[in-house]
Amino acid sequence: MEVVMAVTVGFLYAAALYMMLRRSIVKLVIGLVLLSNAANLLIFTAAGMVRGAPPLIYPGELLPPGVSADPLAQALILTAIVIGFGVLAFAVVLIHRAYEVVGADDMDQMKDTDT
Amino acid sequence: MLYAILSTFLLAALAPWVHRLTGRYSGWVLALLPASLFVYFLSFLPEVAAGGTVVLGPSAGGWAPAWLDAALGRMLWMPGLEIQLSFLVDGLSLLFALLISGIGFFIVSYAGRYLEKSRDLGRFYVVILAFMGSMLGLVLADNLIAMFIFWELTSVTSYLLIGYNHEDAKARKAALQGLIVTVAGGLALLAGIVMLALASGSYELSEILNSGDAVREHALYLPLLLLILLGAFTKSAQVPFHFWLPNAMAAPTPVSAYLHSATMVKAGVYLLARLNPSLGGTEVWFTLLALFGAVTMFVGVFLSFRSTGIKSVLAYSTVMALGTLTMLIGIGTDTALLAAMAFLLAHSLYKGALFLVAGILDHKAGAKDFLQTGGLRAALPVTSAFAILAALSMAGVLPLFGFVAKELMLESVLGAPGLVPLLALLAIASAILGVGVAAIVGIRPWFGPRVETPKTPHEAPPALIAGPAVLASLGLVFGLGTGLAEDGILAAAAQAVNGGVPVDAYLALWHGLNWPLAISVLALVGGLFLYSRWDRVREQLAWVDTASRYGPERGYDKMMDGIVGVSDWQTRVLQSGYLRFYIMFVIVSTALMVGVTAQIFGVSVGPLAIADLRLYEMAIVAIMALSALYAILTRSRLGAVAALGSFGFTVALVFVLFSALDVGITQILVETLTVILLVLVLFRLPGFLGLSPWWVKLRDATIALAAGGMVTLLILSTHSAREFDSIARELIEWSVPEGYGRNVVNVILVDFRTLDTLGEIFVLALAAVGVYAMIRFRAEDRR
Amino acid sequence: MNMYSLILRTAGNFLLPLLLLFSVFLLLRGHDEPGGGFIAGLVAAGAIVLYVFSMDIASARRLLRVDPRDLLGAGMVIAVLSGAPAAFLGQPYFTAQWWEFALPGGGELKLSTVLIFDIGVYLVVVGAVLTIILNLAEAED
Amino acid sequence: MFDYAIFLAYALLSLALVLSFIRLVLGPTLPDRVVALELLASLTVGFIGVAVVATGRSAYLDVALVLALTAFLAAIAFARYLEKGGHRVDD
Amino acid sequence: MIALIWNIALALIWMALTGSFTGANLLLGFVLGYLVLALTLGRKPDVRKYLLKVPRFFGFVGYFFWELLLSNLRVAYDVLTPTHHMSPGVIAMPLDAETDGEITIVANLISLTPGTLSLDVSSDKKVLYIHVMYLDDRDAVIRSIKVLEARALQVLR
Amino acid sequence: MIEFSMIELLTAVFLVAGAGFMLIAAMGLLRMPDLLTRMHATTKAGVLGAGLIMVGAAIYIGQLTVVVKAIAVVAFLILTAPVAAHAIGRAGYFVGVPLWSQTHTDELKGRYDQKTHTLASSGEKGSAQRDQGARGNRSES
Amino acid sequence: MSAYMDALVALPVILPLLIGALSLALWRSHAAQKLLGVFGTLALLAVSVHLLFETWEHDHLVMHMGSWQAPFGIVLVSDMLSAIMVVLTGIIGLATAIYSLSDIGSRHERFGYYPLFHLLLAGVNGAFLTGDIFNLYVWFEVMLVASFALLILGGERAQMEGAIKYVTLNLVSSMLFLTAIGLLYGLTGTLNMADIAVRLGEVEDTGLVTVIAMLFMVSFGIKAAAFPFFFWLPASYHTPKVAVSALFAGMLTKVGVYALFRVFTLIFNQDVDYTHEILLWIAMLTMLTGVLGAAAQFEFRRILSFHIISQIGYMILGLALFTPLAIVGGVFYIMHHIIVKANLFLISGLTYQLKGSHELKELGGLYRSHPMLGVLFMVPALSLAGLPPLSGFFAKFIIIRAGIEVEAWLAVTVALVVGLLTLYSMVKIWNEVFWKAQPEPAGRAAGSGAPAGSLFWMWPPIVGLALMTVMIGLYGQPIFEMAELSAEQLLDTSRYIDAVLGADYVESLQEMRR
Ligand code: NA
Ligand code: NA
Repeated sequence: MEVVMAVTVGFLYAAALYMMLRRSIVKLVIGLVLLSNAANLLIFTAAGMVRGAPPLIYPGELLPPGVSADPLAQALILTAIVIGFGVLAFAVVLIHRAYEVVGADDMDQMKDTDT
Repeated sequence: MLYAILSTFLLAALAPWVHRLTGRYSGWVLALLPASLFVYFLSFLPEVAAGGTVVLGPSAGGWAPAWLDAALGRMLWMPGLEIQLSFLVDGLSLLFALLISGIGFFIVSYAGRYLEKSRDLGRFYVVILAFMGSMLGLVLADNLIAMFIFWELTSVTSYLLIGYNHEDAKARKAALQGLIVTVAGGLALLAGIVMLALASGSYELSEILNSGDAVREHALYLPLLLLILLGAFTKSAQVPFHFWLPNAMAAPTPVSAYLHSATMVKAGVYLLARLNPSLGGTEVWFTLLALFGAVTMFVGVFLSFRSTGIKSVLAYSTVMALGTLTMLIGIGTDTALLAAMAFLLAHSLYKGALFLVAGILDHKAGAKDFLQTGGLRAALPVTSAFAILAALSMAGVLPLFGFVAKELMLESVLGAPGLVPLLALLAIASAILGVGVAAIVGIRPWFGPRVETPKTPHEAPPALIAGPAVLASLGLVFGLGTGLAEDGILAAAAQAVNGGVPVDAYLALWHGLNWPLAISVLALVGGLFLYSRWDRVREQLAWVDTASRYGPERGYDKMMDGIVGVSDWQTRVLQSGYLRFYIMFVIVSTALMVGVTAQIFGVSVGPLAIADLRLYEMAIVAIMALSALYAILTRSRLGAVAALGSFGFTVALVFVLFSALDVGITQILVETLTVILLVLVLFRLPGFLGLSPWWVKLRDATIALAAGGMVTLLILSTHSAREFDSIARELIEWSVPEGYGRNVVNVILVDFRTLDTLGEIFVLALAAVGVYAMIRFRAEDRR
Repeated sequence: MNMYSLILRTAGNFLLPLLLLFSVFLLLRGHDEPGGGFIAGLVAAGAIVLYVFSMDIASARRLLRVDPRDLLGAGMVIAVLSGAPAAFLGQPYFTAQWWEFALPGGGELKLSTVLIFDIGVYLVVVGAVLTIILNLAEAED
Repeated sequence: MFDYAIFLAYALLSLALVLSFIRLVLGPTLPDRVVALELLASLTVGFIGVAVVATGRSAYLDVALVLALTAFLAAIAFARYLEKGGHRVDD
Repeated sequence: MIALIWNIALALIWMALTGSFTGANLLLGFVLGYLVLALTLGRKPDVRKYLLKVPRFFGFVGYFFWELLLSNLRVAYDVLTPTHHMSPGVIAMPLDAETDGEITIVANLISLTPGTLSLDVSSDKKVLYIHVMYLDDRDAVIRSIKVLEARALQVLR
Repeated sequence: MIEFSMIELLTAVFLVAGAGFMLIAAMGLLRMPDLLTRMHATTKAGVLGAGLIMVGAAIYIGQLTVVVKAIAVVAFLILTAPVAAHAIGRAGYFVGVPLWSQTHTDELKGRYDQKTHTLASSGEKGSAQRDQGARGNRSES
Repeated sequence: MSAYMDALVALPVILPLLIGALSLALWRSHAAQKLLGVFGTLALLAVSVHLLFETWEHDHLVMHMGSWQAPFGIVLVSDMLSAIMVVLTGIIGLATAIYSLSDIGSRHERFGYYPLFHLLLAGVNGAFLTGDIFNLYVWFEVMLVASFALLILGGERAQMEGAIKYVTLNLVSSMLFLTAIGLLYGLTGTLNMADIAVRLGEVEDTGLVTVIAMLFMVSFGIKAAAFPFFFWLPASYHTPKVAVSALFAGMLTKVGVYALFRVFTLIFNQDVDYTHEILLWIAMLTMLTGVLGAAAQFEFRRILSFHIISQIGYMILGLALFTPLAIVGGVFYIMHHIIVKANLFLISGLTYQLKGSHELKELGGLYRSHPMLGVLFMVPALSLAGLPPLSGFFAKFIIIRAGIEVEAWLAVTVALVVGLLTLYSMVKIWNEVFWKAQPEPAGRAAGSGAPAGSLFWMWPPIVGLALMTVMIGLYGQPIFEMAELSAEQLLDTSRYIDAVLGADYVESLQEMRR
């Protein structure tokens, strides 16, 4: 499964980066969403994927039955998802505001600040 | 010694208050410090004159309490880097110290009067005293880095002095030019001295001077020599770096007098003399110094002769003197070294005097140009007398000290170890022109028909005359009593330059009838002849103006423009303002770095396990990928959002099917909230625009796919290279007994890795505050 | 500003307490089963968001009684301070403290700094999401 | 044999997933896409239900629980967007 | 409503008495509580109403799921066959339900049952607009919907 | 075939039936001619399909907590799905998503006032035509 | 380790977190926020200084968060480098907190300036102290989101445009970082940096490790604003409130530099010849492009912003040369630069308040009217240019000396030339802002409308930081010794590893190999 996921994740990175190279700020946002998901899936894939073995322990037991999936990777992804959401919320509103201020969905009209 | 140096800086810091307290006498009051320093330095004279060398460690104070010595010694500066305030007092450094403090006395007292009406006088004192302290530090330091520190301090303080009239754009430009040129050289010097220390194994001059052979044989000798020369040449205005010096005349006259007579510009000469035992004596040393020195000498005096501005004439003649000194040090024979020291002294005296006279002409007659002057002898009797005396020394007329020095110089040139014809030719030409320049200075303002000066001329007060008087007179005193100077300090100085070996040469007013004397006579006659046709010669030399437009100064200007031009261009190219180019830069760089590295190190993918594929999982993953694809291809904004929703659900499904339940739940919730957020925001955002032509899209897609491919490669190779068990094993084992929780992921989040979670909720909170601020600011602005 | 839909309004009123109750359930059992402060917080925030959509923002704010930013601040303070008891007991910060109380009827109640921390997380998540959504929704009007 | 039943269920759901996605792409209007998205959420619940059987672990139901209770919020948001006049041709 | 609370309270008391806090025991407690209520307070009107409601509720649930199944089979037929047999339309149905809660529940139930989908309620809460898939006979459709409404209201009131 | 236990058989039936209904829902979504008819397919078949699968899961695991959870899932779906359907259907209708050409009756037409957001109960009161309102929206872009 | 030490290591993170949280909880009271601002940062500085001295004495202080043994929980580790950075955070935090009293209006206070401010400090300190790579990511995000929000306080167009670039590029960096962490975790199965170092030490095929190192290099390079990833910095740093600019200029990019120092000494030391050669080129190009970027600018803060980049190059150069002395130089440079650059921004803010403009064209006459400010500007400006005897000289000197010792001629040349061009820019500012007469018409007539008295709190931080610059110049030996000890610790990774993991664990790791 990791092979398929590796290819898919690579594709997601490509899709995200492609979107971020567009002029439209709305597309930039979509690129950010994809990128953050892609990174989470990368961690998931890199840590190894296990079917049907959630790291949950039955009451009264000390260990989960059999081999369990990597809970640490899951915790990391969970953290990354929430952080990603926070950052995305900020970015989305920022773009919203920038659009209001600049009045165009075109990143090319936001280049005067630099020089 | 430490306290001597520090006291100047301390007084500099206090100068504005002293100025406020003492009012119009502030010049005299503050001049007490250089005077007492002069006396203090004199106290070293007996030992030094006897050929002795005094090395003072960083904590060697003397009269101060021992704890203070120790504390200051520790503080200044950085033992870990072998930077310390140690001092070396020998003939050379003492000669300079005496000149700096001695002339400094006159400068400070003179300035108190000269700038009496300036409201910046208080600040001027600060800088001039700091400059004096720096100069003293520079010539007395034993530690190379300490010397360099003072070296750069002189650059900075002189920058402030040159830019004294800072509301004048010309002054600012000249100050900047001087600073850039000298600091540029200084940086070369820094590299040079670090290499010198590396070659000699020490940062202490007293040791470096004894390891000359090691240095000369070191592989780094040539580069370090070139770097140090670059430092010295820029500071001492050798061709082709001479252009900054005349521009520096924008400074008030006392500053010019100080900078050009004994201090700033001579620092380079000092450095050459100082390092002569260590670096000198080689073919390349001789060739470079003698050539650059001789050419500078000639160019200086030539330009001097064709100038008419009073300070300009004097400034270019300083360039000549600096060239002469460099040449002499390069020649390096005993005679030459003694000549160098004698010429140094003579020049300091007459040039200091003449600059101060120039100040008087400006101050009391309003004249800034020789063409504005003439026949002023009657109006300024005392001034003119000493001016003429100084000019005579400059011309090298018997029995003034200038004559002694010039004779010895000519003798050295004739006895040089090579290049004699060329050097002699330049020396003779310079001597002739030099007399001409001296004539301009010594005759033009004072004799001949009276020319109306901008202001009605008045004789100067004692504070202004004291300097020229004493300095010019000393030229006569030392000329008549050559032994006074020689035994007092010059022999010791030459000995120091000669690496501690006494020089086999002596000073005399009368060396007998010899070639140098003949040349002197020729020079006098020729010089006076040239002076008599000064106006016509200047006319014929008008082409020089055109030529100098293509000179080194133009090079400097071009370079500065070039830097700004390159900067402009670079900013346009790199900092273009287009976010997508920035992103592209980052992606391409990353892909290249990763790709090339993977290629170089032969990173490969291990055997791929594709046996466990399941159809429904493939379908889910495919829909995931297709959702992403649709999100990027659709022209419908909310279609893209809906696609993100479907993407999110399939991602959640992957998480859930592969055992990440908490993650799956979070993904679903976050995805839902993201969709809500986007829907709320898109309400006001415009539709997608098809802004890019097909080839741009193709290019971007290629870049993106290359980067994505790199990611795939990395995941696969990481997957096949894994060698260790995850620490998760322990976390699972500890979850129930230690963490009291059966959901291992949650136990990790709230217990094993609390800090992550803590940070994460703070991220969320910060984002919320940020959003709040953005929206509220907007709302308030609308109101 | 609501959608003027009676059905949605009524359903929203009904679903709100259900979702909130569900979120508390997720919070309290998160240490043993899927759930926890985040998930619970997100569900609670979702409940209020639903209320915003079915009623209006002003009603949602009235319902909350406190400004979401107060929830944010309180949650942050609680989360940070939940690590403090350990420090006072001479242990490294955030070392979990567990207190067990026997309940009448044989049950027992486990209280811990870990739970307190999770409550802090819950509050921050609710506060943050609501601050964002409410303000955004208001700005849109 | 039981595995085949599970496989069949998965397969049917996968096919449903694909079909819903096609509608999401085809639209043609935003509400059509939202309806497709809603069905995707329900399908996710279905997948999870099958997974419970396939793995024998009931904890998966918790995911379905959350999904069932919150996924409709997105649809409500879209509906609100439409009602408030955000709807345009390029949606 | 009081009766329902009583029933739940009885279930909880049962759990406390038995000392077993499991879902199964709660359900058992609830059933026992219902029986106890029926035996003791069965004649009081409000309790009686409650007691009747419980079987009606389960009856309604059965009816409802049956209708749901039927509606799906009909849709399935239409979906799976190549031609559409529909004759859709939007109708206005006068409401018997009065309170917001009743209206909402009725409307949602209508959405979940055969070929009908509630679109909206008029502002005066008198009429429910319904999209009907097989609108061959408007009155028949309304009649069948009314049956559903009535059964639901029976449980609710 | 023989290794099917009773539980497994029941489970398999429910799972496959549920999945089948969900597939039908998806097919309906794809094949039906307009928004409202598509919603008929998804709302009912979606809930039923998911519900059947949940029943299958509950039967298979057989524990009470699982049964309760499965019932809760179905109940939540029943609670939320029609609300969402109502919201989307209503919104879609009012913004002018076209109805299938063979829709022969529309008693809602013309009864919604875009300005006051009131929906009349009989034919006379409506002021704005549905199609006008829709066109008014579209012309914004 | 004693409970006291544990608390000491954690406090630089926990304290600002708590104060930030309290500031948010007390968001209605501006006075309380201001008080918390000044006294909170004062306390932070005190704690940090104490931590520095304890670290100096005990080499490494390790705190196991939640009592979970490393590498299973998260550790906070204070070595010299971390402790130094934390102290610098305290200094800059206090300086900007005081400055903010005059610079930050009630509008900004209302919209969360103080909570954001403290949480930024917390994020920065968390990044400096954490011994866990994922936790580093988390602190990076805390810091970043705080900086995002601070950047847009004000809501002007330039801020929005700048912020979009800042946010986007930093998010790209974060995603790269996350990607790299994911891969590293996949490879090693651990997150503790010491543990990663140990495990990577066992890996025979280092190629993949070096490839992953590239991702870290880019990610941190973006944060550090190194070439060719610096674009976000000049696009944004001149847009927020000056106190914010100063805080950013002082601390933010240095976190990236710190991270580079940390991972490219502790973790990625497999193919030093290769990785550090790349760093060398990055360093040189960063220096050059940064300083050239500044030459064409005529806006006070833009010039300063570009110079941040060029100065970052020096720090990276210290790392790239990878000799003990070079690392000393790098660390020294960081210390010097944070103080100096923050101060220059503070001064730019004061000139803005006095003259109402950041444009050199519209400024002038300050030497006449405020000679003291001239002196205060000269100190950091010349220090930045590396002129003796100020702090910058010693910083540059060490690096140049280190470069000469390993005969990295090109790097030394670049370092020297860039020093000169830096001087050019600083003198340009001096000429235009101070020496030149006030041009007519004056910028915005009488400053930004703030009454003169309200500027009072801008002075103490400027004076304080200038004094520090001078002090480092005159008495740099302690600073040098600190830098020397940091370099020693950074290069002898076994000290760090043993302190974090204990020698026993390192041995037992052999068994964990698959
Ligand atoms: Na976490
Ligand atoms: Na910075």
